[in-house]
Amino acid sequence: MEITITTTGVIDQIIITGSIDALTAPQLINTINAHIHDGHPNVIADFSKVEFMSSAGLRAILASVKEARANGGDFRLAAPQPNVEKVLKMSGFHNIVKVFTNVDDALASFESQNNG
Amino acid sequence: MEITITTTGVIDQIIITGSIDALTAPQLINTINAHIHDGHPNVIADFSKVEFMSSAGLRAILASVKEARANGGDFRLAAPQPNVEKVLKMSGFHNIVKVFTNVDDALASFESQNNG
Amino acid sequence: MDKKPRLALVVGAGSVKCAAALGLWKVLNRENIPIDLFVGCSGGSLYTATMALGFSLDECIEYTKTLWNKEVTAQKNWQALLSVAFPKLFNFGPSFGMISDRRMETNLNQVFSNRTFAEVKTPLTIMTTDFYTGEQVPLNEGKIVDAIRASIAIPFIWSAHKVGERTLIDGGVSNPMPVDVAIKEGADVILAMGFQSPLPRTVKSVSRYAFHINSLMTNNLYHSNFAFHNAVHHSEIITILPEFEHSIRLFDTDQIPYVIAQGEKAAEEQIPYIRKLLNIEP
Amino acid sequence: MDKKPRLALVVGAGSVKCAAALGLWKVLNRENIPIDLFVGCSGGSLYTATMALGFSLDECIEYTKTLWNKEVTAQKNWQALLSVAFPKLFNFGPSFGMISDRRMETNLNQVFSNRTFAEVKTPLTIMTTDFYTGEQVPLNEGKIVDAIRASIAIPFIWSAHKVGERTLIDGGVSNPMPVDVAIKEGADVILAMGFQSPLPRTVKSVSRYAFHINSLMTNNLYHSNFAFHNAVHHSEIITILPEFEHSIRLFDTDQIPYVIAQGEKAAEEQIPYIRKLLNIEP
Repeated sequence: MEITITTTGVIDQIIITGSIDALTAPQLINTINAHIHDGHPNVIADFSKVEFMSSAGLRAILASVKEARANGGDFRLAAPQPNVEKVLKMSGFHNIVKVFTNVDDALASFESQNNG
Repeated sequence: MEITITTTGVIDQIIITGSIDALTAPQLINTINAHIHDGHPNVIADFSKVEFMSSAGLRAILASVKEARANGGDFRLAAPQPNVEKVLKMSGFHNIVKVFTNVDDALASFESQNNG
Repeated sequence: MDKKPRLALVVGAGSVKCAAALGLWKVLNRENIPIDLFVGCSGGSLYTATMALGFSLDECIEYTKTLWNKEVTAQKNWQALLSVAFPKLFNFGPSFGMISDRRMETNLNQVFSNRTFAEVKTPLTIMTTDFYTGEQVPLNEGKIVDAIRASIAIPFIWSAHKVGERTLIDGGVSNPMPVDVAIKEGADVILAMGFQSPLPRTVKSVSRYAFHINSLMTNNLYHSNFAFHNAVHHSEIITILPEFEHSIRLFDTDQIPYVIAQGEKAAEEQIPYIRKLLNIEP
Repeated sequence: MDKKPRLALVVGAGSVKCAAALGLWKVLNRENIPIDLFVGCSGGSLYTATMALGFSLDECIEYTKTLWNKEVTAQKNWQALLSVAFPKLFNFGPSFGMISDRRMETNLNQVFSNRTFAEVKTPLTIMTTDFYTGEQVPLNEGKIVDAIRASIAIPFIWSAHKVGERTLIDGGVSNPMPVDVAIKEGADVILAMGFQSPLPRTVKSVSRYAFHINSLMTNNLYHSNFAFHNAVHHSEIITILPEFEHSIRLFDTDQIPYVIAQGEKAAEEQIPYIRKLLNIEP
């Protein structure tokens, strides 16, 4: 798994590449939480390059979602592949996290909120 | 909320007094997790003096349960009062955590496991 | 937390018992605690809708008498009942429901007329269920009456309701106390009022057996969803669970004043902790 | 983690589809991956019981033919059917079930005779539900046949079963894929095989309507419980979800060889990741 963080203004984009599972989850939590604590609680995770997501991977994402919200921001997902989308649905993630079909829609959701 | 930790051999007892809620949860997580990381993954939490337990309190306990198990041990509850017992049942805690009516039974559960 | 905590009120399924939300509303008004977001399901959709539209407490109580009274449940749906015996002749389908919805729809229109979700004073989401897939379908746009009519379409009792392309039923079939909507929408402190289905002591006919199994599953889904919501929220969920000395059933509309009083009582108990969380001086 | 990870296998409700567990079992045997703990629910209880007792793969497949075949479902329960029409005369009660359980019980006794949970080679828990309260009742002591008989007591189909003081039914009513038992018992890596109820495209009679609503709720409970288990576990849950090209219904016992093959296929896909987690060299 690789993590690339792009900071552009208020909303940051995190591109995750590879598998999010029990073996990579600790690295994901540490990297993202450090970034959120660094004063960046509004995050979009670009999932287009995530190939596999396990139960431990879901929990790692959930930990980041909670951290972002506890710091007054939100953590939103964009562009999951069909197999990952299926896992997100089965585990109830769609009901508690905002998931968008692409990064632009995720960006727009933050912007309309700030203007509203 | 007050936390007293008694280390007696392999199993440690944690006595919690007062309310476990959003205001006291961070202290609880920090204290218990530090203790688990210190090489004490087998813990019994004596709940007889817990007066109130909120949703944030439950999540603090859950964090300790996960930490204990991830470190090869277990976190078990003993002697919850009826109002706390009701909260534990409603939130599915009884199905994932071992809860005993008194501390002796909780101790015995660890001992039979070590002998077995 | 840097920002002021966002407060949500979720009122779950529970038919007549949902009127307890008005008791809670009374206490919140008195304490001057404003709600940032409403979520309602089934019976709870009626009360959250009137609150979100900014009606006063007295208006809300008054409208309850219009919306939910003996007349609503008085007229049987004869076509549906006949369709049980002669499914082909009387067109058995998702429109099945033993009670006629005509009076219910008249009453809903009287209170909400053509108001849409765009007209609410405070954001509102109403939970419904897709009749074919069972998935939860939260509604927050279009006509409010449509969302409520779908959300209260209790299986066997009222027919499914079509909204756009989807055939919708009771939100309680998928999500009896939709705390997750408040979580997803960014609420911090969530007040959740929910109810269990009453269980009989004996089960003496096949229709009671069917209702019993249904109640067991609704209660289990309620608990299971709550367990999930509780585990994944980042802040506090405060459950307000009114207690009733006797069981309040689907059509006990004459019990509403008692139900409201019990809601008020249950809310009072939580006020000190809510104040603390919101940093409100007593 | 210091200790070797403890591996659990959970096989959820799904009647005939649960035979897919034997396909998974075949793959685990071939890969020499031992299970530390079995949990079964409803149809899944049959297969986890034979595995936990240490029967060989061939014996398990052979016993399946004895346990679950056309004969099991051939005989209607006339007293129950009459009790629908004449509840008082024919004693309507928790013993209601449309299919006679005589053959089923004979077959269960043939395979398990008087074996108790104390005789298993690997710990086993079987999930059931209290008929009156709807609470989950996990069983891990007493006679194995009693636990299985209760766990497969699908509402409407088979009568409830009394074990000690409790009247028990299908574990699927409270906990269709009981991953939580494995969590509570200290499993680290959990293999979970579960199934959804098939949903019809049309609902053309009141009995189909009742079954449809029941299936929606079972599926929603399955998802909701899974979401909770997933959020609270400390290690990994690996779901093994066999796919079937056509829908496999309650009494499609002739489909069992195909079902086993699909279970094998679904298990193969997860083997590389399971090896990695357990530190097993390929």
